[in-house]
Amino acid sequence: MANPMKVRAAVDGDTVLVKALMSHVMETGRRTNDKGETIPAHFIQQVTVTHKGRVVLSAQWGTSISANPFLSFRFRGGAKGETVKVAWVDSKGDSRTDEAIIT
Amino acid sequence: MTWRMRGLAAVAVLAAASAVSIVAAATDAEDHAADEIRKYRQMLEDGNPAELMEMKGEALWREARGPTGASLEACDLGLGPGVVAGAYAQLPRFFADTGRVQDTESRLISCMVALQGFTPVEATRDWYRPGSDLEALVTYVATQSKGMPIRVPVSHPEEARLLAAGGELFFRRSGPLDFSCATCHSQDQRRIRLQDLPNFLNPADARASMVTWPAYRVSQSAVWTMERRLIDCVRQMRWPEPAFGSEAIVALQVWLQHQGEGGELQSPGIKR
Amino acid sequence: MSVRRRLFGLVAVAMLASSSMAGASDSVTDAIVREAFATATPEEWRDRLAQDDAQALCSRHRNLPPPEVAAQILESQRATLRLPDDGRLMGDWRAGEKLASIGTGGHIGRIQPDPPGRAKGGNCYACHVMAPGEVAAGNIGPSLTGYGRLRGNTPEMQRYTYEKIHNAQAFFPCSHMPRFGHNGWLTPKEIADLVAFLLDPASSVNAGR
Amino acid sequence: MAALVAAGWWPAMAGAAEWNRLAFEAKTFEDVLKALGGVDAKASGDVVLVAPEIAENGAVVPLQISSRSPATDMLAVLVEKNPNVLAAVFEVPEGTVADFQTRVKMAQTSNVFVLARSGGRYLYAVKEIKVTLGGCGG
Repeated sequence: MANPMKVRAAVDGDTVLVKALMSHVMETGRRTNDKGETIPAHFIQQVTVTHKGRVVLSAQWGTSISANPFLSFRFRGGAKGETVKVAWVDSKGDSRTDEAIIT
Repeated sequence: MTWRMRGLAAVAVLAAASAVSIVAAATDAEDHAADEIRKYRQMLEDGNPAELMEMKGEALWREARGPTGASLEACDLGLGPGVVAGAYAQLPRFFADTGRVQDTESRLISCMVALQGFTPVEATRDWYRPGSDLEALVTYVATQSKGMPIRVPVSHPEEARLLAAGGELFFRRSGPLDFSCATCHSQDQRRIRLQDLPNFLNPADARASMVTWPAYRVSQSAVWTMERRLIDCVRQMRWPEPAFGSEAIVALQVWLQHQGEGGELQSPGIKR
Repeated sequence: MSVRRRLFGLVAVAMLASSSMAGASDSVTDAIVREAFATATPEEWRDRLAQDDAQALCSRHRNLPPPEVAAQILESQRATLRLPDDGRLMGDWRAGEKLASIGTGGHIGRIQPDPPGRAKGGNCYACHVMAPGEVAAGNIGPSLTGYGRLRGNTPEMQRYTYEKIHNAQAFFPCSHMPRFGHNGWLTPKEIADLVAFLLDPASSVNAGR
Repeated sequence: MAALVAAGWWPAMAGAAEWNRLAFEAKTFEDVLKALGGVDAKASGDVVLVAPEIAENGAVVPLQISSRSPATDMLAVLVEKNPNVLAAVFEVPEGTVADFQTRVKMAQTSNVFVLARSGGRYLYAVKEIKVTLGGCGG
């Protein structure tokens, strides 16, 4: 099972600043292991951030996003104590959802 | 440095003299590169993936594991059973129960063996693989010393012995490239390619460096503990691989931490 | 044991890279080193861990040998200097430029060894600023930008440059620079290519500005 | 998709199926643009890429991408010399600021493009980022 993300969300002026760190290898499919075999591609393809049932960010990623991805952005309309959910789905169909309370 | 001038071929003296004129021209380009690298490092500071390892390590610390089904919460890291806060800042240190000076890695392994019933082989398996349990545990333990000054004890005879040995090892040259730690780390303001090299003979530099470990290395997609860092330095010197947890690696850490004494830990760091 | 007596002992085994640990050094770290590398093979001990006289003396004096030791190292290292059999001191600067960038090769061990036969380079850029276009250049050693433009490429300069790369300690005792030729890390042809990289007027090191 | 996420549940493959394979497998800026529905793109000062000119390592190159063009509803990052040029596409819903921080891998020194879609127009900013070698050969 995928390891948990670290999600933070904090009020910043009239916006909520969201920061997410995701635990993922983001394998390109072009590297080889120490036996010289190709390591299959394995990377996050889809990231969705929701707030009170509304999608505040929807992203698609390719193999060029760095391992253990970091994402930071801001949206309007959030308030302290509310929940922000971050979810990803990767190229093998694995997924993970974590959340943070807005501070 | 008078000895340097003696016995030199005349050409060498000429070569050294003409080198001076080149320095100024190289400086502008070097300054610009240094500014951009600083910007690169600043942009990395927010969102250190080592925090993921800290989370994993904390969970591992509390989880009942191994043949005895115990957690590590009774582990004595030097400040008493279960005391994690501040422990990393005072490691390596001598432990009476094992009769050895131990670093964070080797002490955690002792606890995994004594408390959880793992064999030493099980406890160290794949320790160097990115995301290993040991990497996570060390990251967790180290971050619990954040803001605390490095202060390794050197009063026990064994600690004093390793401190002296570490200082000697730092200068020990061998192998096909004649390297020692001192080759790269005994002068101020040096770089290898664009990577700044701490001068461990200079306490200010030693502090600035030692407080940033363990660190997420973006080139490796993994947190490197000090053992990992040092064992890889030895590999880069083209020496054979030293044994994990060996006295040599612990001795170097005693010496390095001692050089960096007083530095306030910022663990985990993030680096190239 | 006095430094002088040690020196005589060392001169007796001078240049025997296979000299044993005990023979090369009596420092307090010997037992610690033996423990750390208990699984190293005899060949690895000979080629990578045992110290020759220069290594042992530079370690002992922390790279600041007193004058008499420095003179001794200078003498023993000058005696190692060898010019290439074919007499060619300046090779192909482009091949040299490539060697100056390669930092791989020769890594052993379980964690991240180099694949067998992986090219070994001089990795000059790790320590020296060279061609002005390469920004990622280190500064452990002096800048070598314009090296040939400033010095010319007379036979004497070619010879000095070749010998300096072959064995830097024949000029600077306890220099940080690897003894590339003496230690067999680079071949005579490779050293000649690096000499060309430094001295050839067409080389990127000597590009005008 | 959004509704499923909101409900806290989704079939794992649903996201993967929607992934824009054509765009992510494209080898040139033009092909990516086409796969994202654009015909031509214009350089614009409204699109901003903040990044170091020199990356100490190509495995992680931090970027801040943003657009000041008011109707921006998409931002994408392209690394010209990577085997697959497109790195990321961010759909920007109403209420979300068109300003993201992300990190990309770069195989070598390359131009990096930020492509924005605003009112159906495609705008871009470009910057060369140098990727440097490490010193120890590791």
